[in-house]
Amino acid sequence: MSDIGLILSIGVIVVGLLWLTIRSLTGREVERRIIFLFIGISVAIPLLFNITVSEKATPIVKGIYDKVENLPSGSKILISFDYGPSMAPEVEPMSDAFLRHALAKGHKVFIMGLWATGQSLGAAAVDKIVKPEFPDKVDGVDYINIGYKAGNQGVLNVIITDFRKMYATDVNGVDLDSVEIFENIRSLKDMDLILCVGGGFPGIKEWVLFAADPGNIPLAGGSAAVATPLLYPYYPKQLIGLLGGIKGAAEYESEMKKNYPRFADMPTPGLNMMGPQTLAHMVVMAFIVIGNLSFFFAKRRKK
Amino acid sequence: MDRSRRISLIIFAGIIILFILSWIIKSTTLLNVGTESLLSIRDAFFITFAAFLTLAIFSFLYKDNPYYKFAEHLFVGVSAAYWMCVGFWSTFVGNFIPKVSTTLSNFFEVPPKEFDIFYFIPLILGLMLLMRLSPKGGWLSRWSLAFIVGTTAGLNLIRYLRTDFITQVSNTFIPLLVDWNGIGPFFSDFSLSASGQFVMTLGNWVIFIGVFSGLIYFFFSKEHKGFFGHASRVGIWVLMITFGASFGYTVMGRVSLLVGRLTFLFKDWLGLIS
Amino acid sequence: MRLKLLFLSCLLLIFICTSAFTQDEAVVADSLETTAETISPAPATSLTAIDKPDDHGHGIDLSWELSADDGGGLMSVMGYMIYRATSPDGSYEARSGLLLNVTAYSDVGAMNEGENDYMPDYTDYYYKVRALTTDSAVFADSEILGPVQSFGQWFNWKRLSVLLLVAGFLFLTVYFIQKAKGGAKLFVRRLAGIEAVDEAIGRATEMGKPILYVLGLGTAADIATIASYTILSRVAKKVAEYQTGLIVPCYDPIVMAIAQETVKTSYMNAGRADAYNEDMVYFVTNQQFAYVAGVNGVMLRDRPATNIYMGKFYAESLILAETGVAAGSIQIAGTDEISQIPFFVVACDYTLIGEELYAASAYLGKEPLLLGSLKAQDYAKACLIFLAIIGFITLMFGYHGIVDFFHVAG
Amino acid sequence: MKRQVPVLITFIVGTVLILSVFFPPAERLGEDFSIFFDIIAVFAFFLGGGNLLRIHFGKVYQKREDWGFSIVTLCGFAIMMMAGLFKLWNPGGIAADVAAPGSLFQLMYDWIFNPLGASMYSLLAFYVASASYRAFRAKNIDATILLIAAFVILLGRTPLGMYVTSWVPESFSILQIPNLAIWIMVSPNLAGQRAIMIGIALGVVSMSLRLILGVERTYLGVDNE
Repeated sequence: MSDIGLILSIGVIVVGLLWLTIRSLTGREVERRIIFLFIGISVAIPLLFNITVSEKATPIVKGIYDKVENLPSGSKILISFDYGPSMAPEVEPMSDAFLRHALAKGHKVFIMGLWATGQSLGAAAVDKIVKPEFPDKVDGVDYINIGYKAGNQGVLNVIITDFRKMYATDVNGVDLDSVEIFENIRSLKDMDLILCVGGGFPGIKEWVLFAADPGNIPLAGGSAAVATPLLYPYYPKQLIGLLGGIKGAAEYESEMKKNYPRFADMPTPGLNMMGPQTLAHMVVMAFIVIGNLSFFFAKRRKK
Repeated sequence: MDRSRRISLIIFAGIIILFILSWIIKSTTLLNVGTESLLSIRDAFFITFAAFLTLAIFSFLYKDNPYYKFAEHLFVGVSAAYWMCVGFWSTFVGNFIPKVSTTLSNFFEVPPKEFDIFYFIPLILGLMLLMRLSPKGGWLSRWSLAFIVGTTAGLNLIRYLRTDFITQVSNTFIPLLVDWNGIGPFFSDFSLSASGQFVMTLGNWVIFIGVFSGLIYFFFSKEHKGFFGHASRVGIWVLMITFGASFGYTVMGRVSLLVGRLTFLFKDWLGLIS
Repeated sequence: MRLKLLFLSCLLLIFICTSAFTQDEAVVADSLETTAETISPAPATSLTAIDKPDDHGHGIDLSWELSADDGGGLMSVMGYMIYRATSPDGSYEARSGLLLNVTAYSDVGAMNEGENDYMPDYTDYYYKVRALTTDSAVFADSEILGPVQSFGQWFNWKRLSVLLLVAGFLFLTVYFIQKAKGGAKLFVRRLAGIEAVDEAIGRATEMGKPILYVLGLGTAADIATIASYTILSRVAKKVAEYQTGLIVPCYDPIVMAIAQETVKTSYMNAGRADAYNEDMVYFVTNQQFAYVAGVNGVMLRDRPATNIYMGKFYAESLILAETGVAAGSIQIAGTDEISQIPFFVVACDYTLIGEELYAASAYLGKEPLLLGSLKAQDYAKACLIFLAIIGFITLMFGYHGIVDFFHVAG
Repeated sequence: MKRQVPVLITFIVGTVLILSVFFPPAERLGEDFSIFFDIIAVFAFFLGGGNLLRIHFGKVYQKREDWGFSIVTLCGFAIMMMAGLFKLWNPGGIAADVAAPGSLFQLMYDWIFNPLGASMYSLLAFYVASASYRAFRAKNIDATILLIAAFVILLGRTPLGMYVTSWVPESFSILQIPNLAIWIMVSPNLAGQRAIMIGIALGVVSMSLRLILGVERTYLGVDNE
């Protein structure tokens, strides 16, 4: 049944695009609402029929994976949730994957956020991943969520010298001086790796400028695709690796699935999302072609 | 009653009916899952409302309409209050109060910190800023604006010089000939990998020429003629590649966002996919 | 030209000199042969400790050489820990976590008395490095080193190159401003985006429609926003003269306050203080997409003839610009947010790219002072290209001075 | 007096902050000033909130077009404000996090603020398509370069790019579309980004100097000299 639906809907897209292409030969433009409609359909269909594609990790993604993998168990990894719900579909798979990987490897995980929204998203990640999947991990011993403080990069400016100047307690109001995980932690410089997940301001760039660079702390991150090209100049010197958009997340997920039997059945939102992506990209490319065709034929006619 | 008005009323009634229908159906499905009855009615309302708001925003793609206007105005009001509350609790109560008053700290139940007289500076500057609201003291607000701009200028000057300028320049010092082993190996491997000398060398040349021709494009006090003209022309091409590439690269992120929204509609609201 | 050469040679000279600066002398401990127990590993050797340079005190830098049994010999050493005491045979406390495969550590304490982990300056400290094995009972201590003191420095030498650059830039700026004040003519190339502004205002007047000016999502802490005020003041002045409408929806309350001030002054300068209306510049909301939703509404309901976007923009850039296209407005944009420039370039009629936005504020006024600073900026670019080429050449001959100059550690 | 004092304040604050970077004893000034800045920003919320209320009450009072929707804004604002300031329905009382799960504040965030923001943001998927349809046309050399770069990257981001060029031998792998896409991202794209970045940095430095020296002062509502 679903196969029939799939073939039917793909058929509709293909026939529709063909019709528009033929129409463009007379130099006619496509109205924007038709483009909107096609984009909507091309994203909805793979989602409804669950089409997936396979991925292989590129070196820039592998860089992070190997770093997390090669740090000795018990290393301190800080994950910063620097995004809001609106960006979450794209970057949440990354923070989820980082969290899972770090905990599975036995690292100590510190969660914080430079975005107000990051605090609750961090807490949600703990509820969604840590508690059900890693029941033996203890809050305050194996992981901690210290939450959000206002001040954007100013926060980094402060905690690079002293956490306690900004953070007195974790999100649950527990004094940082009383938790085991914070015993030998003074500042960001005591972290073995910082993983920033974001895509706006403040985000990875601010982490580079205000933490990794001045403090010489290894930094890697996951970024919304829009900000990723901008971060390439920091790779590989100032950034160990980078997950660019959902494709990066999908690559990281497939790497985890490949190497950890326990993650074979984990949810892979990144991989799942590559189906709609592929179709939507093709539709966009088709419209670029159609646009150029109508442009050329309109110009010819004028001559 | 004219025709268009009647049609919009019919649409309105239809949406109300659909809304209530969805609310009822969603409540029963939630009840079946075992949620507490009052909670399930509440959650069903919220999910339906969120779905309505999502569709209201999407309707803007067709054209401006009252449902978009409703969503827009609601969003403006709610979001303005959201940031004010977060700023109040995290910055004002979290950072400021503990430093200046034990009484207030106790009132807000935050741990008081060592008294710091310097925190009266932002207090005074903040109050000066509010002087705008009085017709006579407006000029006082300029003092705090001046403080803000001074801070901006001072911090940004050093910051950009240190990281964006110095680091980017130092990153541009790349070898213009990568691991030279003779002509043979150089032209034998055109792959994008550490062994692909040719591609790496070519890439470094492109960066080198691209950065400097790009910079020449940004020259303001020289007319773009002769050498400058050619160089800035190359600069524009490099910028065009940059813009095209960045644009193409972004499509993926944007589609992901739509996937997220549609997932909400199909999964959380309609329950079509698991 | 002569001036250019002079300046460059000065710069070159200064940093060649500074690269010859030497650090404080280190206290060096000789390695000590330990009478090793049967399984005890070799200790770390050549321990050195000096005051951490370029800081405000309260820090000591340590370095050592790996134990012979780390990565060789018995292969038994797992890592190191730093111990500190205030007398050679006092009680040593651990100052670090387990350090893996490293040969240096900065022991930094708190600055203020009463704080946890306070580390007073000018106090004698004694250090030892312990090489640890997987068996916690088996380890080897290095020779004790000390006394060492920490103390603060007045100047951060690591940042000297930054200071030199600031000074150089300041010099260039002041020089060209003075020159401009003296009446020298300074050429500035055409900025299409800015010239389009006047034209667009004229068009709006003809159509009897308002102009929408968006300052973007920047806060008052963004230079782009500040550059945008200057353009806004120019637009407001023209608008006042032509008696066209102006709509300035704001994202940040402080930005709103400054924008109100700017527009009001422009109206006064245009002699039309009476036409100024408090509601022209208003606050929408402090949330990105709610703000966009609001501005979109303005575009489709008030139908501005021209939309001007200047300042910091993030993801909303394309939503704004495409809605503007749908509404049929002329659009001029300018931002220094690199990831958003492509969208403006694609969707708007004119775009000021990055630096052009700042230049525009100088260009608009055509005031000698501002133009002087533009000239300085260009000279800085020229110096940079020149230095970089020299850097490449010297790099080929194995001289790293210029490259190091641009490598700021602290 | 009214004009000189603000310019002087900018000058002093800016200079002190610049110098503080080079002198370790003063290094923390930047930190403190950042915190001050945030606190001032909280006061500015009053300005923003006040202005919002004034505009929308004005619309309702004067019964201007769409005044009914202004009531929606005012209600949304009032309810969210009360939920946040009084921590309504907050299970932890006043000491708890303002966005504690279960609080009205969090509920409104989850079910109103969040879906609206995410939906608005996702409109971009549509706009990216309509913009590329309209703008990526081979009108002249510049536009053609823009078009080609975008097209190669788009192809490279899908498995299609791999299928089209999988016949290219490994020693020429740069010509495989996904690799070509990466190369464009890390070479010419990076060069362009870097040129813009360096330019912006210089622009910021120059602009900051103009501000500190008091040459540029439009922001004070004072005309430049």
